[in-house]
Amino acid sequence: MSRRVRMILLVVGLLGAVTVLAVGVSGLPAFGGHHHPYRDLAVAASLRHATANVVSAVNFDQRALDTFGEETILVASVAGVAALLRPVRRERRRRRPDVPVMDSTRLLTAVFFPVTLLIGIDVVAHGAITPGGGFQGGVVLATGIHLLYVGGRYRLLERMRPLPLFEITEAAGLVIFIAIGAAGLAVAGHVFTNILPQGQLGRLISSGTVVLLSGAVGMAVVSSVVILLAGFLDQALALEEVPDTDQDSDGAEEAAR
Amino acid sequence: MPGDETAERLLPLLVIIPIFAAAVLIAVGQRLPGRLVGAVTLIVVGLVGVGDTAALIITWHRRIVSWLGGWRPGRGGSGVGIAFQADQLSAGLILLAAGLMIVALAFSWHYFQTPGSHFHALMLFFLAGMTGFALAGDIFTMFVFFELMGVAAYALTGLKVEDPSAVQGAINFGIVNSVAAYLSLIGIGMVYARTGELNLAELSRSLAGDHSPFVVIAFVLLCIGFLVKAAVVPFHFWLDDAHAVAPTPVCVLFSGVMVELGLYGVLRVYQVGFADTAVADGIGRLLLVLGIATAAVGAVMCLLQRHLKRLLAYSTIAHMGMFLVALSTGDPESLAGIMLFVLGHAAVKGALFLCAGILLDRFGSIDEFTLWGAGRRLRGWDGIGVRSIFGLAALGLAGLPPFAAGLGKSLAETAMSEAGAGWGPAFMIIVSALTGGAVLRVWLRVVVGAGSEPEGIEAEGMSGDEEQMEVDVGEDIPNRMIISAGVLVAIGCGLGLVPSMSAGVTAAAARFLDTHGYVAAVLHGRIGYPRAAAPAPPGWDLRGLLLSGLTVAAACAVAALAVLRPRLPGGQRPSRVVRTPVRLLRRMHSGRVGDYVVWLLIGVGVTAAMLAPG
Amino acid sequence: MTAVLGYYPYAVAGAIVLLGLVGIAISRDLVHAVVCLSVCQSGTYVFLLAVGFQYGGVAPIFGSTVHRGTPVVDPVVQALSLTDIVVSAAVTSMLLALVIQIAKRRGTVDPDELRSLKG
Amino acid sequence: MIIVITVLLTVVLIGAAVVVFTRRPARQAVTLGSYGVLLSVLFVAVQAPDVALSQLAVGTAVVPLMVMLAVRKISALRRSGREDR
Repeated sequence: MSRRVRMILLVVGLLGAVTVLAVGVSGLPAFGGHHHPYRDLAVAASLRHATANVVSAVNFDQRALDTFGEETILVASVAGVAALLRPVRRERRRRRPDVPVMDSTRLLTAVFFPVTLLIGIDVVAHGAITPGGGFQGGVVLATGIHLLYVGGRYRLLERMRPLPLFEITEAAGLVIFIAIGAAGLAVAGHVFTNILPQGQLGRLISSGTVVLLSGAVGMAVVSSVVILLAGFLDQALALEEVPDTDQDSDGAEEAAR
Repeated sequence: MPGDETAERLLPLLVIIPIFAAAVLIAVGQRLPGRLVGAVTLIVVGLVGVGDTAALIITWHRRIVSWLGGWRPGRGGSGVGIAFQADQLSAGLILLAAGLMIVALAFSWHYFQTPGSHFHALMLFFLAGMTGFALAGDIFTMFVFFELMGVAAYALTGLKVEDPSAVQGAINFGIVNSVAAYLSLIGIGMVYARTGELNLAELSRSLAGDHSPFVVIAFVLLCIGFLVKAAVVPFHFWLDDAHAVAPTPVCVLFSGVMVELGLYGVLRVYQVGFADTAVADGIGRLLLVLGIATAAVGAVMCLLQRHLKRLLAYSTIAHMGMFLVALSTGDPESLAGIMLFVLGHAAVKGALFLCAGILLDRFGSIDEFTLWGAGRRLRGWDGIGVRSIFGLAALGLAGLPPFAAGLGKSLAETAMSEAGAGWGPAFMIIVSALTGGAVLRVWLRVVVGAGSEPEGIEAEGMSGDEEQMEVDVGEDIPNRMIISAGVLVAIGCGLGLVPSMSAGVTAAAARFLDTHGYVAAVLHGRIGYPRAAAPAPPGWDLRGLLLSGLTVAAACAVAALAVLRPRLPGGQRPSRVVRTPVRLLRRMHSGRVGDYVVWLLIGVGVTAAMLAPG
Repeated sequence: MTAVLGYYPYAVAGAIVLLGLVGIAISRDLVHAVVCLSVCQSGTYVFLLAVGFQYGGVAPIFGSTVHRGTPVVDPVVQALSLTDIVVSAAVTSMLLALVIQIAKRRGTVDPDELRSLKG
Repeated sequence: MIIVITVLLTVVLIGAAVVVFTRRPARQAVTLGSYGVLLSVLFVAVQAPDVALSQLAVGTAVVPLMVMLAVRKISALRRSGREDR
């Protein structure tokens, strides 16, 4: 298809899509209105289970299956990326990927690294009562670990994240999620039932299994994001193409590690 | 069995068990020997298959409704939870998925040693995604499992990373499907904004009687994702790219069940949520027009291919067109026919893909011309096996009695003529003959070596020719490869011989179309079926046999004509009138993802315009 | 004025989605296309959150300042958006990995130079 | 409130356009990150702190970082490809 034809078709398609969206949107209630029936039900249900953060209650209690599916998508994509980026022939590891970095950056990293980790842990732990939860905290933690890369400490980063271990914790996060769900099946007869005593609204130990599921998700997410970023970092920094074909076997051996 | 809720409790496990197994494989699979990983995967899928069978048996008598976490709706019938609902159709589809996956895993026993446990973990995620999608009774949950199915499918498509076109097919697939999924999500948001509900059964109540244009738009957007999965023209472009390059066992699943699940999504959302709205006025027209376009594009493109897997992919598109056209009448008899057709199609198409895989494995190519006469080089029992399986499956695809595909087609034809669409049988026969003929042509050339050896036609740079990961398995074709393909053909044939088959699918179709039954079951726990009074149609009758025979004869004629005039892949000597549109059609399938997105946008507008009231 | 403003957020969300689609359609670099896809998806978050907003509502987190009677915005769409964001990260990472593989095999990521898929 | 949200929406829309029409992916990683910040601010304004936090972590840190690394890898591949020829 030539460029011109493509642009003409694109404009035609856009006109159609804009019309479709405009007609659809004109049938919606105006922005900011009061009509939110699901909200009313969800808030009531959340308060019944003493979960202060209703978003967490929806995510980990009322619609826990969606969150489970979502975590599964993340883990599946990690498996997919690992399969797609697996070292192929003609690639080998570079010896020293550390790049020189300014001292100020190093210092900043040294300060921010522990702070980020603490924030991440805090966000995971308080997911039921304040904004946040397993997913957000997990990503913050995983990003925090990668500050080391910005700080030029690629070697330290590699030691900080033993990838085989993270593969296990990633899967373990998912398995714990399933185990809690299965406990609901065993005790109350329904998968993902919130079976623990829910305590008092606003306390750290409240909301029953919401905290546990949030923790499990946090665990899976930290590990997934670390493995994902590790895969990309590896591609960008550590792996290089071996130009000559006669080094193939050598390269393959290196890559096989 | 009133009061006994075991099935309700265990239903979600069909999704959870494969995910659990996949997680375990990811954690420890690297340390296990490849054979063990394969065996564990096979056992888990088998377990899920047993569960699916149990669900299918139970749904013969009543629906299974499972509210996750025990969040049942209150008295008024509105709640905050997520529901899973199984009736015969959804249970049958998940059983089909599990069954095809068992065959695919058995076939690929020796494949994929190198990527460790990733292949198996991804297959399990794919199964979980399909199962969750088929069972979900909530539009957002459908979206989540749609995405899970998608993410696993993109990775499986691109798994042969050494083949550049594999990776490219995967990226086209991924981008087009994701775009469509986001449009679906906008549709979900619209429905939610209007009603404040996500559960399909609740939506059924609150959308009933709504005849505004809004409801049409919401339905169209909601269904874009499913239409793309179902490879309906003009949303089909990703399919042949993905099929041409995906590993053979994955193709079996894509063609046999994933594409059909897209169609299932459209039907389910329409039947439960939108059957009593403005959408109902135009849905028949929409399915008819899209179906005819899909069948035409699929059949023509199918005839033009010489890359076997791509040819089979287009034949899947053509079959999807037939499904849509037959369903446009909207009566339970044609749905029953299509259900059987889908089953039969999955079996024979799967067998054909496996034969393509065997050829690829033997000769390192699946190009129709380079492989001319290659089938004669297969010696002994193996050769006889492959030759006969390929041939039988090709005839089965064309509708040879007693294959289930043929029975389904003939049931659908009868239903269409009874519904007043007298041209229906002719249409079905033509499309079946063209696609079946294309496959038979390949069989004649490759396996029998009929016609003269194609000369002067350079081996075009074909994608998927070099499938390095489909590893060398030694001198002989492993028995399990032939047995897997043979089992599929036998099943495809056997299903058409089961005497109560057509009665069974007719009952299942009526129950699927029973919106009130669905709503009552999900919201109020009345899970029993109403007493069915519909007369069961006969299985094979004389008319069906005659029409099927005609189809098969026509397919053979198409194939023979093509082989005897070997100048072009399609076999015809085209005049300019034919050549120009064909060239245009070929150019539309450009392999460039930007173009596909443009077609998708146009498709959105066209779909909405066709559904618009008045 | 308010009638127009009442639909402005939805219009913006729709426009972001379409912008992303246009970006993919005209893209000359697959990385660019993947980034545009994530822009496209960000339109869906804006749409969902706009659907759940209520004037005068606060974040749905109860505690010392927010009591049972206080109006809150819709938590359900926020939960849906969270799911959506994770899906976005997953899909983007997968597609980027595929693009890297294409670059490895072909040495280019320009869709116009990558025509080979078609026989 | 209505004015704040309207202004923020407009800014986000412009941000999206900037990201889409930044043709060079290396620059796009930066604009995408900034766009992520804008989105997070908008989400805070519509009372969605949970989503804002996620968006900040994913949209501003993780995804742009992956894009940056992918671009870096691809340009390295292009360079080595050119040397080969």
